[in-house]
Amino acid sequence: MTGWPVDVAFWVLAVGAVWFGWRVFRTDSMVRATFALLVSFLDVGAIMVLLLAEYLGVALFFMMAVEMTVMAIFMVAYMMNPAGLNPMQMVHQPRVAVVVGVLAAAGLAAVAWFADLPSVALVAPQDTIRELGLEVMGESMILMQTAGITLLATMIGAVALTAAHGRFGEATSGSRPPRLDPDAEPVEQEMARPDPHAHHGGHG
Amino acid sequence: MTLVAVLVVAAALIGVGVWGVLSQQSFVMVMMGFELALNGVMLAAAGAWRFAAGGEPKGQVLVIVALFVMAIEAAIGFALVVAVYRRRQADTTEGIATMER
Amino acid sequence: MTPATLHPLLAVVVGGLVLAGGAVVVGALDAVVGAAVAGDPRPATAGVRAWRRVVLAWRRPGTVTERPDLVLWVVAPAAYVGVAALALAVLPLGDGIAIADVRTGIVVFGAVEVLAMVAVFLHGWAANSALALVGAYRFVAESLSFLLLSMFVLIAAALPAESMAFGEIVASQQGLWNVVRQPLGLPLFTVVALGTTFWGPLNLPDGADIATGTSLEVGGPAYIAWQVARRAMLAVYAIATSVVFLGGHLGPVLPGPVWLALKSVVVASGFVWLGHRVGRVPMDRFVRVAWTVLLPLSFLHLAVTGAVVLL
Amino acid sequence: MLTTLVAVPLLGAIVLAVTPGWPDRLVKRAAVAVAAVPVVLVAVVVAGFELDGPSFQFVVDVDWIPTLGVGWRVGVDGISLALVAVTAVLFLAVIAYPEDTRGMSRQYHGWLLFLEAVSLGLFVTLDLVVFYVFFDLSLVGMYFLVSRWGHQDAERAALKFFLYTLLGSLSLLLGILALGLAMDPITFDMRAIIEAQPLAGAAAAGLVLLAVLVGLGIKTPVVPFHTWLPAAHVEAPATGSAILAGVLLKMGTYGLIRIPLEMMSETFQRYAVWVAVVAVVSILYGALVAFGQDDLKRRIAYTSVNHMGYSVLGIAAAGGLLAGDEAARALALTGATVEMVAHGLITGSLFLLTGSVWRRTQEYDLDAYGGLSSTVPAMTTAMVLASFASLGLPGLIGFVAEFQVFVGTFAVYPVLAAIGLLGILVTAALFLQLLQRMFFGERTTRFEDLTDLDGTERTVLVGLLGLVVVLGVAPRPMLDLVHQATTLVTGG
Amino acid sequence: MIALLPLLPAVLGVATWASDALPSRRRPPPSALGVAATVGMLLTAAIAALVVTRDSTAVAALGAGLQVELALDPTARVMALLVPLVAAPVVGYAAVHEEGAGLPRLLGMLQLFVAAMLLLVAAADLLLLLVGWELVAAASWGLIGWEWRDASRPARAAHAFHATRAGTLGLFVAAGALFADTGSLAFSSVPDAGAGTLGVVAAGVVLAAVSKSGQVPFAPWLTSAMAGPTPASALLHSATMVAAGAFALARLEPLLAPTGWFGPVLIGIGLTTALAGGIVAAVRADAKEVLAASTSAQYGLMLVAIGAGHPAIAMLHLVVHAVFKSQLFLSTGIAIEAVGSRSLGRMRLGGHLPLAAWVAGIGAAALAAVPPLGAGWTKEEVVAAGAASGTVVAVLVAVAGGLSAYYATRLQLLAWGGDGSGPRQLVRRPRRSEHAATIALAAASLLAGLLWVPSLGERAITALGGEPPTGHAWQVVLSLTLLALGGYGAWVVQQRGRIATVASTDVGHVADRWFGLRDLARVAVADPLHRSSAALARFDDRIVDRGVQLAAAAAEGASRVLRRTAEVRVDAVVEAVARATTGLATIGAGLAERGVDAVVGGVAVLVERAGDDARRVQTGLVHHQFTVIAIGLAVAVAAALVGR
Repeated sequence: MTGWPVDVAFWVLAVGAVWFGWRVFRTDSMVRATFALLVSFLDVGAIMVLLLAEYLGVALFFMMAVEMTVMAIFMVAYMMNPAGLNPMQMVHQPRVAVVVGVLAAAGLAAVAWFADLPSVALVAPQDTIRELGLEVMGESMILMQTAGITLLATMIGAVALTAAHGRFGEATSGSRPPRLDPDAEPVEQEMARPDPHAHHGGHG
Repeated sequence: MTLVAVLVVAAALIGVGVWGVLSQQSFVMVMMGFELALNGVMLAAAGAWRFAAGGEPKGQVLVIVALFVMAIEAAIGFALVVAVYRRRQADTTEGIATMER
Repeated sequence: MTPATLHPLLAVVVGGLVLAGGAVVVGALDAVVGAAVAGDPRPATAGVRAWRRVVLAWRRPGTVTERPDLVLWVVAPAAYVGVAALALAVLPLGDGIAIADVRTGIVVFGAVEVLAMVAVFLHGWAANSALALVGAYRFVAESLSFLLLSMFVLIAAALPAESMAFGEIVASQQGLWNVVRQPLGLPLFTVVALGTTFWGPLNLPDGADIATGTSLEVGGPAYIAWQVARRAMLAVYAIATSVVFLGGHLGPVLPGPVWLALKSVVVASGFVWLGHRVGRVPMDRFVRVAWTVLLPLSFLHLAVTGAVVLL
Repeated sequence: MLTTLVAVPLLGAIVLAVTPGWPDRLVKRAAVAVAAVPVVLVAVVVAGFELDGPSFQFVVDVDWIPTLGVGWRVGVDGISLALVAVTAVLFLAVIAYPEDTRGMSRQYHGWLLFLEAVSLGLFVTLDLVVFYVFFDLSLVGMYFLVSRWGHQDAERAALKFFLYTLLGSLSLLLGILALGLAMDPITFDMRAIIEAQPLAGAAAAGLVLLAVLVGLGIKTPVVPFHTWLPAAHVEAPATGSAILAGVLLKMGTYGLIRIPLEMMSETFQRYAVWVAVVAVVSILYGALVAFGQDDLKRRIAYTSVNHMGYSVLGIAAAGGLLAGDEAARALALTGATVEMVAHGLITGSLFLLTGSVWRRTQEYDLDAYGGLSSTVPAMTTAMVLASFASLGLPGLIGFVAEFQVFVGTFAVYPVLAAIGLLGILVTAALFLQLLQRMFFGERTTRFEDLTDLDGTERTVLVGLLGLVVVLGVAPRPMLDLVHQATTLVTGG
Repeated sequence: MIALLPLLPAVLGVATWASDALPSRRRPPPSALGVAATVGMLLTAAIAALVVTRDSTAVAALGAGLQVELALDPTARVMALLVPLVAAPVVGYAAVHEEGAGLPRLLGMLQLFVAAMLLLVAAADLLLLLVGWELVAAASWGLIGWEWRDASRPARAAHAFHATRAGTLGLFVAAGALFADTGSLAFSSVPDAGAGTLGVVAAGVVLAAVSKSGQVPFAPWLTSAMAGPTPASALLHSATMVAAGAFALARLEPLLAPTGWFGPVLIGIGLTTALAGGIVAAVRADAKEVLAASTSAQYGLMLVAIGAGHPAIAMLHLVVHAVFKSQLFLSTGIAIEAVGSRSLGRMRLGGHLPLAAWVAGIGAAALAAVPPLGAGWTKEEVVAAGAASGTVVAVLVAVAGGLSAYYATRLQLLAWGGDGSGPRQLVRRPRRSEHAATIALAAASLLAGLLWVPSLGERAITALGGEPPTGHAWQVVLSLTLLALGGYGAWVVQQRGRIATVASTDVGHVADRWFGLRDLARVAVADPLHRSSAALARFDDRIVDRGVQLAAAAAEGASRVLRRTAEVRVDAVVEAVARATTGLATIGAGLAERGVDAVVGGVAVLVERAGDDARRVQTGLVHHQFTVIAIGLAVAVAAALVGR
């Protein structure tokens, strides 16, 4: 795909991607933030489609939509006012962050700009998807196998980490109620156990 | 739409991601920062594949690898969030200053 | 076969027509079949009577909740319709007639299902109301449990075609329709269809037990829009089903689009009939069945198909 | 065929691993039954092996990672077949041998079978990567065997053994990678590499050789890399020691034949004389240090250093020339291989015997014993036989090996061979003294009522020592088998 | 056929030994065992005769390009006949002489001993020779250590084993050299070997033979081998173990002679041993050890003959020596049992056991080489042979003969002297069969006297493939004179009554200890070996291993130090600087005017801030660590760019 429509589309999507990426951290509503991130991903996916990496682009849609939905649920679960009903600011070292971020972007951009990168254009049109498939099922098989194993390990690990009951008893054992003000030492009492006959008090 | 253009966009995404990672207190937000940065990485990879590698299939594989990384990061990340919340009742980076030792 | 595409403008027109018409037809079918099931002596007229209910709904005001997320509230139905359109775009409507029969058709379709999930979630979230949010959560849980399933089914369909493009899939059914070649496919895909459109037995997010869930707080035009979007999506799924399993536009004598329309109508009526005949499945039971029975089943289906293709 | 050979014990191990609640006796019987299968299979293979056939036979070749040229390739030549045979036999013996499993009979036998599978796999594989994988897995198995069923200080010894030999195997890995990557296209197929001699004349060949030699030298072990050996042996359970000495050490020498000698012959030839020197040092040093030990098990452990030294010497001699003296070099290599077999059987039985002693007395200190031969005649006979075999008495397999090694080496390194001979003298001294201190002289009152070897122990030892005698008196079949390969290797 | 030669006694031996394992009631009585063993030996002798007549050979491929060959040359034929014939009476004697639990073991091992020896004899290549060689040594180890309850005996057995094994190394070397040169181990391939190889082979064989035949410097092991039971000693000294050395030399002499030094060396060693052994035998107070020393001396004579190029004569001497020496041992055994001690001082049994005394007398006469006994003739031949390679040799041989006459007489007088100074009554009277054995052997050595018949002697030599040396009258005269002198001297000394106590004098003491040879062996070999091995063992534990441990410890320590510096030092330093500077600032405030003050203060503030920031790195807060990581990456990239 070439021609001015593509360029226009690209820049629109590019700006969109960055803009929404920025919005992610500037909105109060966590859910909005999440879906802003999703939009950013979708933009990138679309750019990939423009880049003739259709499969990757669409796959990116697919994956990120799922992931962001889950992320949104986590937001609702773990963030105070996910809906951003009242304004709030949960940031630290803002200046450092901005500086570093800008530096990173600038540095990378500079590299992209000044480095003399090879330019071997894709001889379009060719069936990139078929190639990818052959690649994945052939040369890069070992890579895929490895990734598969790794993902399996990830699942197991995630389950192990999140399981409420582990080999070593309750997941909450040894956990402590939140400190009410940042400087106070944590209260030395156990969380309330799910099991009924835990007669020492405290609440989680 | 040139390689440089794509890479610059990618750089911007990464920059924003880094900024988010460094500035946000909440774990989940930090993770989102990472995701954004990885997003830029993938874009860069795709661009490189398209313009600099002449459509060499391995380039796409690279992107897929980035996808894997992101998936794993998300899964383990969320798992850790849950675990840390269970153990330490903490949902912000300040909440686990005890990593010092 | 080279990806067939209509001229952009034509595409917009066709797409709009198909969606709107599909929505209307589905609505009518729903009313008629419903009446027939209910033992109405003159079911045919039920379609007409249905309009009255639409008008009523239009008049019904929506509740105003505290600080709803208006943007998302508006975006949600639009997104839902949008993805429906996207899905429609990759489906071949006749021999060489398609809005964009891309090579990654089934992947796009999968993406559509996921984005539909997002849309529904947003719809439930935006209202800033408990039951609506419950509905949203329910839908996420529900669709997470049939997403993989749908991908497997579609991949299985793509295997004999050796392509992910729906055009090829249709072409591959020249001799034998997938509904015969892959007996498990159609039932499983039906589950997906009903799930994505949270129709009938799988109408969990908008279920009556949570006071019509995600669409609890909306009323009037917004409600109409939402319901229309659902019906449009069901229509799209009907088309997709007939494309994937019933040989799409293939057929003697009549031109392709007509065949496709006929098949789609049949499928759609089948869907709505199910919607009226089968009672709603409790949430937990559906999720359990989906993960423990349907998913392995679909995997088996995929494996068998793959084996068949290889042999 | 060979794949089954590896698979059967592995399956056995898995089954044992996943089926809790079997009674111990059943577990043992099952393990023995499983371990008997490879012996049968090996017998079949030996029977079907064509002496005038190609170098590698019973070859199976399945691609695994084509891009890296890694594959499941199995096949045996005379050398590896001999080792496979002794491995199978020894494992059967060890598994059948009574040992205090501390109520973990299932895990114990499971690990043993796992080790058997790994060892067999290592000897039959024709792929360097697979070879390396098995090489490391053997460490894992051994580690658990030692640390779980060892004596008081087992944990430390096991860890030391593990880290030390792991270090070695890492160094080996470098060499292997260098070899495989030097191939074009990349492949780790031993046959291909042997064919191509990829590093011949390469600048880095010396370094690669060094890496490989260090890796294998630690495993073998040769002085000065041997210090993990006594520690591991003393703490290991007797059966573990038997496996460690009888099978695992062979991996080092076997690798020495396969990789440096066969795949880098040109480079190896350049440095062979130094290998030979190290071997001679090991022979003498091992013997002398063994002589200095008052701990029964340490003494036997150090003799391993000495005996492996013979083997290494033979290998070095075989690689010492690129052409000429084929007969002698083939003889030396045959001797080296037979030495591995011999050492496997002999030291295996010696360690099993120490196990019997330990289970009766919980005492390894030689001075604590004396005059046992009146109370435990059978044990005495077995010990005397094994000791004489180990000190190279003619008519027992040890002599066959040593004679060939020395006679063969003499053609290449006469002086070194002559010096190494002194080792035989010291070995004789240390074993005779061992017998004298344990079994002869005044009977110590402390062990008045020792029970003699029981039925199982007798059967197993009769089996092993029977082989020692039979192969010592009529070595023809074994020698023909091994010689077929060694002549091909040495270009005779 | 020829394979049966070693095989039969081996099987018999194993069977005999195995009978030990039978339950006691089914165990055969000693007499039965003895008879069986004797018959077995005679059977073996018959087979040997068959083999000799049929002259059968056997070749077997051992695989790996090695092959073994059994064949008898004239020299070997003699041995093949001699060994079982001598063994037969010995085993019979043993069965009655040594009662005790271990009898089956003893008889079994004796027969295995014979088997090994026969294998050695029949060997036609270095490999089999080596095999037999080692097996003989092993068997002797078992025999010497037979009474293992006395810890010293196994030790002495080990001594014997080591001494001979040291020689075995020579055979290893010889085999290696031969194979390297000719690719074969057969004796027949020795002539094809190059001069250098031949030298190595010869040296190896000589070393082996010298050690085996108890020659200087290995001689002492023979005396320590006396720890074994009498029959074992009898066999060991006469026809099996010790004979192996002389036999091997005799058999290989034609092949090895071409190396110029072969003969002279043998003559040198032989003479030295003959004289030294003679002296030792002349002073020893232990009956068996006297005989042991005499054995060394006699084999010395054989070596001389071989060295002089007359292996045939050496073999003849070996045969007669085997006969009378085994007989002497058996007789001495009777004496020892009779008085319950091995010390010559206690015996004088002539009065009690006249028969035994007379029989022993025959043996002693043979040992003294008194004509007309066969031994005398062979010794004369040795003298003649020696003369061929130098008058001095002949003279020295004659002197050795004189010595032998001396100690033979001494032994006879002390052990069997007729005067009444013997013990009151005997601990144990000899049995009839013991007498039978000794008498049989004595008869044999009397029979050997036929050798004096010129034609017979000549034929014996030629039958062995040698030609008789040309002797001169003066040699005979000289040797007979010396002989007479020796005998007379012994008698005179005995009259003075000091004969038993010579060993207590200084010179006698030295001689008694084999002129320090035994101490030499201990000081030069055994002790260093033990000490070095112990030292090495310690070295191995302390140093070699320590190297590894040290490395590990070092790594661990380094890491710990690094961590501490990272965590503590940085903070501490920064804070210290900060505090110092603030201090400076406050001081400065008092003294300096505002500008300086401001500057200093500013610096102080800056440094404090720096200190704080530096410490923030250690907060352990995730986002701080991220920041550091990011900065670090940036630095790395920059470095990469710059360094490009």
